[in-house]
Amino acid sequence: MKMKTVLMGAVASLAFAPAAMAERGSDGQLNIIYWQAPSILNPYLSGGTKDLESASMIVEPLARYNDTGALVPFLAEEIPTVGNGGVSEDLTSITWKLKAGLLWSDGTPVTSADVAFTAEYCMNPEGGCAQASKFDGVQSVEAIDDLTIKVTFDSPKPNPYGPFAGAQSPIIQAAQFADCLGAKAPECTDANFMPIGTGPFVVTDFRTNDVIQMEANQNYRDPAKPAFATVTFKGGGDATAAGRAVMETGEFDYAWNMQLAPDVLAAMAEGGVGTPISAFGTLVERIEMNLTNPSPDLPEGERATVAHPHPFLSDFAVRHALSMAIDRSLLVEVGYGQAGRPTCNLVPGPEIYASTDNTGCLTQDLEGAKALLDEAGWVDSNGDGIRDKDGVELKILFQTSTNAVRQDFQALIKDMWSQIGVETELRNLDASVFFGGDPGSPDTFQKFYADVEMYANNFDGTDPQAYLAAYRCGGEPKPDSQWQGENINRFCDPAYDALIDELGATADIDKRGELARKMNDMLTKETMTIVPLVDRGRVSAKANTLGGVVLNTWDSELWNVADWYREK
Amino acid sequence: MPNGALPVLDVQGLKTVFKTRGGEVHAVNDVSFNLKAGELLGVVGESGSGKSVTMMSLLGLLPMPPAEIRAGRVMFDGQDLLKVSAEELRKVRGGKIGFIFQDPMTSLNPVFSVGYQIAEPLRKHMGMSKKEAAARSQELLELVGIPDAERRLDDYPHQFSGGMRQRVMIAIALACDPQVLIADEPTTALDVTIQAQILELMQELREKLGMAVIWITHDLGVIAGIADRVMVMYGGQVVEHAPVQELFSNPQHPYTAALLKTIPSISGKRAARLTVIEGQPPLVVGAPTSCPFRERCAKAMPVCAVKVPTRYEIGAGHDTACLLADPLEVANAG
Amino acid sequence: MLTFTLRRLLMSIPTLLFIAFVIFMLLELAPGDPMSQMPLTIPPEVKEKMRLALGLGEPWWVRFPLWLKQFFIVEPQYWWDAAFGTNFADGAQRIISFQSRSPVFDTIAQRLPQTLWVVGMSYIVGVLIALPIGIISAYKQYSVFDQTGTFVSMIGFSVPPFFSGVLLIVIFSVQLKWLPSIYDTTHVVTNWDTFIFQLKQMIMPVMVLALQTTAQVSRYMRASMLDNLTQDYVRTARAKGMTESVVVMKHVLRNSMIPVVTVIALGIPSIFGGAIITEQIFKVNGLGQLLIIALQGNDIPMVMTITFLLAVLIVLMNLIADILYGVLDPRIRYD
Amino acid sequence: MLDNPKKALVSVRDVKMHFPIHTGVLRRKTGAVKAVDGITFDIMEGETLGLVGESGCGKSTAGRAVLRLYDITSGEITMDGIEIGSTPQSQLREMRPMMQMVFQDPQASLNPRMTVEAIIREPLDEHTTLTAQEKREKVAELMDAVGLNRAFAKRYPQAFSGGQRQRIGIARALALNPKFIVCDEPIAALDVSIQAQVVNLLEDLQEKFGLTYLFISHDLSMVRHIATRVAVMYLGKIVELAERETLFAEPLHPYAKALLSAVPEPDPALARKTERIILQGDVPSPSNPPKGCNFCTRCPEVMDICREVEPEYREVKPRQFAACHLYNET
Amino acid sequence: MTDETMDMTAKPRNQWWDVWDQFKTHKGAVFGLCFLIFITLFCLIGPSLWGVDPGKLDIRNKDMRPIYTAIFDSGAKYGWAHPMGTDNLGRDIMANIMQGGRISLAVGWTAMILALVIGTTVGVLAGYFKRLDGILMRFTDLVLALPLLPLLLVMMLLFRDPLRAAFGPEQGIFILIVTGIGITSWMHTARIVRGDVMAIKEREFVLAARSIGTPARRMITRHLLPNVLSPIMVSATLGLATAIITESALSFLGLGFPSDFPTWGKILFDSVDRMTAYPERVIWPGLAISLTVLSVNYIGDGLRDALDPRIRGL
Repeated sequence: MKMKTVLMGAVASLAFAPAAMAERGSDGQLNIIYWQAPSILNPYLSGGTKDLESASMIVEPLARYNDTGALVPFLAEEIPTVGNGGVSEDLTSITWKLKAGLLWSDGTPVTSADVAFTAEYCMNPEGGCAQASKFDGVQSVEAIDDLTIKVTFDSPKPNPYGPFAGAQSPIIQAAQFADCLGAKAPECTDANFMPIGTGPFVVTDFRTNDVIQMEANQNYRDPAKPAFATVTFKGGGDATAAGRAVMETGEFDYAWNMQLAPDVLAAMAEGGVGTPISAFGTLVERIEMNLTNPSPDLPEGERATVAHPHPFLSDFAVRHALSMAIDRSLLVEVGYGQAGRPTCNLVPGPEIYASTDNTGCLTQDLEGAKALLDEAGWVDSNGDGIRDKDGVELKILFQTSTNAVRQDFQALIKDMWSQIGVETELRNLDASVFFGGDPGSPDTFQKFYADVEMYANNFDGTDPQAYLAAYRCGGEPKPDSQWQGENINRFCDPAYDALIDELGATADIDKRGELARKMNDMLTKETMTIVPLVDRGRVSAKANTLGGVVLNTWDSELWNVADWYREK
Repeated sequence: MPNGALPVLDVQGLKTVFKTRGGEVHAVNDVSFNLKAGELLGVVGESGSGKSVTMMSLLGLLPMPPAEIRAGRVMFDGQDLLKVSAEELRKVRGGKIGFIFQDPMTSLNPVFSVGYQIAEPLRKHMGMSKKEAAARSQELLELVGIPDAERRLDDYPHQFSGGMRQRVMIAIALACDPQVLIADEPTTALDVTIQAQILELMQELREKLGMAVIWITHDLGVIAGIADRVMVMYGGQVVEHAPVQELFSNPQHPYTAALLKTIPSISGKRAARLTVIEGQPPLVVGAPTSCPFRERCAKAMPVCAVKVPTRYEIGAGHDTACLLADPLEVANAG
Repeated sequence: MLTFTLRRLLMSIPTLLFIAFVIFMLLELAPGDPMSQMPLTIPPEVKEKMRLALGLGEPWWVRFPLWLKQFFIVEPQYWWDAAFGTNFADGAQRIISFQSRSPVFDTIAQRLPQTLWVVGMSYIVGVLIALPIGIISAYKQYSVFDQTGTFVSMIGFSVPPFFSGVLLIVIFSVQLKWLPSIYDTTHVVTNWDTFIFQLKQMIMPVMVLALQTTAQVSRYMRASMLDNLTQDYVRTARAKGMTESVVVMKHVLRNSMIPVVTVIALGIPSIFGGAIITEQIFKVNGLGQLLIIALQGNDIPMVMTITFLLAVLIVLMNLIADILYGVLDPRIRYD
Repeated sequence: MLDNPKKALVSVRDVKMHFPIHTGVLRRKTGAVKAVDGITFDIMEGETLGLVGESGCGKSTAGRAVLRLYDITSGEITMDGIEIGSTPQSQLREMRPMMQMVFQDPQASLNPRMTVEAIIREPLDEHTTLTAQEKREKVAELMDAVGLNRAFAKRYPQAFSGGQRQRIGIARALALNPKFIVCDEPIAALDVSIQAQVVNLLEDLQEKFGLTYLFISHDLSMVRHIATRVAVMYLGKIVELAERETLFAEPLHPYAKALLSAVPEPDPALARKTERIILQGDVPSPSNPPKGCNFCTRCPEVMDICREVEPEYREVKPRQFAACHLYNET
Repeated sequence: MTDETMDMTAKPRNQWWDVWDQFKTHKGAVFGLCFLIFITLFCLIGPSLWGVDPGKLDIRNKDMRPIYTAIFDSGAKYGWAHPMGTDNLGRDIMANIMQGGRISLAVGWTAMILALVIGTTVGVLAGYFKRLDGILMRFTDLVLALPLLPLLLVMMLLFRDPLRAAFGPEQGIFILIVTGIGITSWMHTARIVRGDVMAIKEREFVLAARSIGTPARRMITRHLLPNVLSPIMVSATLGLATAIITESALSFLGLGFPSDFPTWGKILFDSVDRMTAYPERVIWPGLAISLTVLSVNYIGDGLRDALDPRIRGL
């Protein structure tokens, strides 16, 4: 990691603090609306974005990612690196130092014991910790002294910033959660709803799935912050209503994740009270090709398993033609506008990991696609308008979750594919089922009982290692693994597996970047296993009077809420 | 028979029609009669003969539309009931003229206590307080022979037997000491032994209270027992009108005569076969142009089809609407 | 009446137990998983652990009796303890929501005020509007008022709330800026101004919902009035010299209300769950919204408890409707 | 009865029809409406037995029980020599053509959604294998027989007047050439001028087809006209049964006397002369009949024994049966 | 009825003619019937006349306004090729309204018929057989208490694949949705029918049929069912309206038809976001739903009056 840029970023973000703001609580009330309502404020019991982000106003990690994806210290004095000695040379331990004089919102001091407790809390096997993967490979967390914590890993960790960095693993107070370890975790309703934290705000009232009332933390480390005295954090409804409340009626100051069609968003912005803001991260809307046969004629247990390759998607030409036929700019125009850009990459950022020469798919090429199919022997031999070969018709079942933009995409792609002689049947599934992972349900994205499916995915933080490692041979969901697994396409290439292993052992940032780009190209350009469509940015909306907002896709959007203020 | 007494109610030329899809049904056609103080006028007729409609027309109880009173004059208490205001008419209804209906099962409101329903007209017409009305209601119940009246005031209609319910109806009708009581088939729905009870009660009450009564029925037997004068209706018209003895002994209209014959006697000689009036009672659509009984009449003449009979006086207080009695026709025939 | 009530209550116990079982199995068979709302970045094995921590590792024949025990024994104990300071519950596990990890009943209790205020008020408003419309429509059958009332109530019945609600918001919140588009559930009425605010934020959801209630209840009222206006006792009342207002508003109305009151009672359960769409549109986070979020999040304990409470309410309201029938109509005695 | 030259077509022995009353939380049987509480009589071939009584006395129930439209509580019913008191309904179906019924309310007893033809044809559909043409022919014959114009076969009952509807009901009853017809108040709902038409028709048909009638009515004068013998019912029991002339001339039972005297006479002179026996009070509830004689609560000639002991129903005078303590032999 | 003198001379009439005569006097009902016929024809025959594929994307011609906008806004983008305009993906709105109407009406009719069949069966059985009454009514309570959403999800899970295999994807989901709506909306019909059957069972003509020896099966088909027809017809009209609305609510909750399968409810829901900019997109489907429901309700009103013998009598 380039520590220099990281540190520069931190300084830059701190410099945002406006000079005008002098007094804590002087700007009165702040209204935030999230159209998904937070149900709990303990990030360790819920991985939901709405829960993580609302909690980020209250509990804080040692370090956060800023809007450029760089780590900036929050509770920590500085970011430990190999360079400053914070990370051991063999990459097996990291040592954090807390800022001195930090206080919990109840006035008690923050110590390294709290940090150690946090690890203990999440690593308890019975607790069902949602962030357990952050603590993967952690051997021990020791409090060296009141302000020093040492995390030891069982093997070298090129990226040791899993625990205690980012919105997913904030520090919780040992005193408050002492009786909530393991199986008792869910019983501590008070603690889960009103955690004591170090963040700029303190919960005064929490109504699950509805609304959170907060007030400024009187023990916040910066005496001039936050500018707002109270916060109402409303949840529920839909993105349209939230956008309307910020940009048209002005009832709210900040609305999260405006998943709206660009023309709708633009129309709202004409309201003049608020503006949409956007930023890009690693979220890629993509089409996944099923390399195995999902036919319902196959016996249960063999359907969509590697035992049966896909009748036509196993042919690279078909996959390639399908990708070529898609007009990505049109999709962006219809579905995302300024909140999206066409991409051919699975890993669109950070810059160092993003493949630059993989741009072949950006222009639609219907003729090319047709030629490709003709060449590969896929022609319409029976005159029904659908290409076929050896009795196999190019009929595709295309599934995705229920969502307005995805449905528009489906319709557009169906249309594009029909132009190259491919028939598409659309199916949209309730998101809770589609992403539910229930092994008993045929409709999960893991089971992939369809030919292609569309969804978006990204990786945590800035490091794509785990993300790319998912496509290992044998990592596919299958009956033996209760249909769990992240290799959705059932991709298998020993050469790719070798790259995974190499990446796991490489610490050099440039080398890592090169490997990741290579892997990205293998999955996309070279095999068309994954057909990325849109690099989806995050669009939120803020009131014109709200200042200090820096949209951040690498951490919680509310990461710098302490710096927000009312423009006079 | 209180002959010579002044009429309390005088009806002249009453005409009521119903507008239906099939046309205008002339339910009451030029009906005239009067009622003298203290007498009991029996009105006999089959269903559809217009007897109930006549009485309801008097007090504006018909739903309008579809009903419409085309003509007539109803003099009561010095005013024409067809012309007075709705409010005046309401004072008459239940106050000066009481009404008893045929079916005591459905004519009482099922959700109000009997005491409440009796007290209602008392409070409205006599301005009684709740307490006074309750006391009077109890008296009335006792008057109509309901045992244990005080307790039963709070009972609901369904807790009474049919006969008792009809007594309650009578009590309601009598509540404000009406000058006239109109009883529309009050015993038809009752058993004979109960009917006998009610008839006796009515006679008793009439003696005690001295009101004039119009008694509508289809049962000639009942009429024979209680009426002073009888009016026979058919097809919306009065076909015969006579003092009771006269009517039974000397019926002039073929309908009356036939009707009397069709009824088997309980004590007289048993006929081997019942006399029959063939055919069905008519429904008069459009203004009548002929005798309504013409089609069933054994003595029908050609002229019956083209002329509407009016009521011809044939004796003291006895008239009939039959062309056989028309002096003109008689003269022609003669 | 007492034995009738007792008998019906006794009979409802097996019915309710069976209903509980059917709902449970329905949720059990339904696809979907409480982990579906977790981001895809959380690895499957972590999700599996979380799932186990929720108790989903146990088979249904363990979880169903456990739920029954929690619902019928543990929860009442907690209420008792809370009311009298005893300690019968002794820390026994309550019914815990998968999503919020808090006792389901606490959340339901939190939601009740909104639901009662907005949805309940809309029901009352709807009924209060419906009754006069129904009465006048019937009394003046086929008049202009009747036709208009019918037309308006049918429009109310036929326009989906996700349309009428948004339309109201666009007009009154966005264009005119008179009314807030988002309901503030934390608002407390303490003085005139706060009361006015409460009124302002309630008026749109209440009207959208009331329109539907009005449509249905006024139809029933009209039909029932029409039935009764032709009854013999009406003629009797008129023959007694009663004024039209007494005849209609007392004699006829009292009889006509009998079936309508039961219809109204039977509609009450729908208050608590039926306003899902309207609640969502106006962000009135009441029980309907709670149920739909729980359903989407596969929060089985929450869904189970709410639907079962609704079932209890339905069965209870059926019983109450029957009893009301007996109370209002002296002819009916259930013994 | 033994000296009767005709044989009994229907014989009813101590038939009871109790409708159970269930109350309480567990719906246990706590009582019964004793609608018919032990009645015994014979109906001779070709005769008309009049069954009179006031509403609620159980006469209609008795009529239906005789036809086994109910599953009777106890007793024996013999129909043309066959015991049908406890035959299950499925086997009874085959006996149905022999015994038929004419109902009180010609409006309610005809299905408003069926044409006249369909109504009269229904028994033929159920019990015969005639062709459609034969059935149509038979229906037309029946309509002729009851004096209905065949042209109206395709009309619905609503288009007919009360008297004509009753004729439809009679035609339906006749369709299967029954021997025995229960006429359940067939004229009660008809206009005076129509009643005679229907009664005459019934008499004509009886003569023509040799029918046997059980004629249930509350109209004593009509019963006097049509019946051969008359039974008087009160509160579920027969209190008196006698030849028509005997009963109307010299009734024995105090209830029969009161009933006869209550009938208004359509003759003003007579009506005002006769001294009526006015019964006091109402009929007791059949679910809770009084102890002893059922009539003891209203009987003008009540004795102490009447309130204790139920009187025996027996032949007091030749061919005149009564159940009253006044005629105890001692 | 006393009007036999007239009737006897008139030609024999089926009683349905009387019903029709009475029905004709109800203006609303006649309007409703006309509209229903119009909209049905519009949806059934319309597509073959109009001939534009409702799913055809024409992204260049997206967001076209209906032609009438030309009257007040000359700068609007409109064209005779799309008289009602196009949506945000350039699909022809008129074609979609037609296609959506086909599905909405089909859903309405079939779900209503299904609910009627179930409701009537349960109601008749419960009303006629005293033994079944208790259990069937408790069963009705049970279904009333069932949450529709999980029920639909379970049905989707259990039956979608077999239905899809048997009937194809569109018919499969159609059957599922119709069944879902049908089996959750029969309870009112069942209660009403039960009440009526219990009342009719006491009528003398049923006794008359018993005295003939008519067995239960024919008793139900011949005597009971024809006589409970009027409440059934009335709940049928209400059921049709409710089914159309329920389908649109399902679209709102994301449980409806696939995205390329328009229904009025879905079109309406999808257009709500652009209500201010393109009001026509909500007005057309909204009007279609409302007017259909309205006319069906009016037909129900007219039918109820026409089938009521008391009203028909005079």
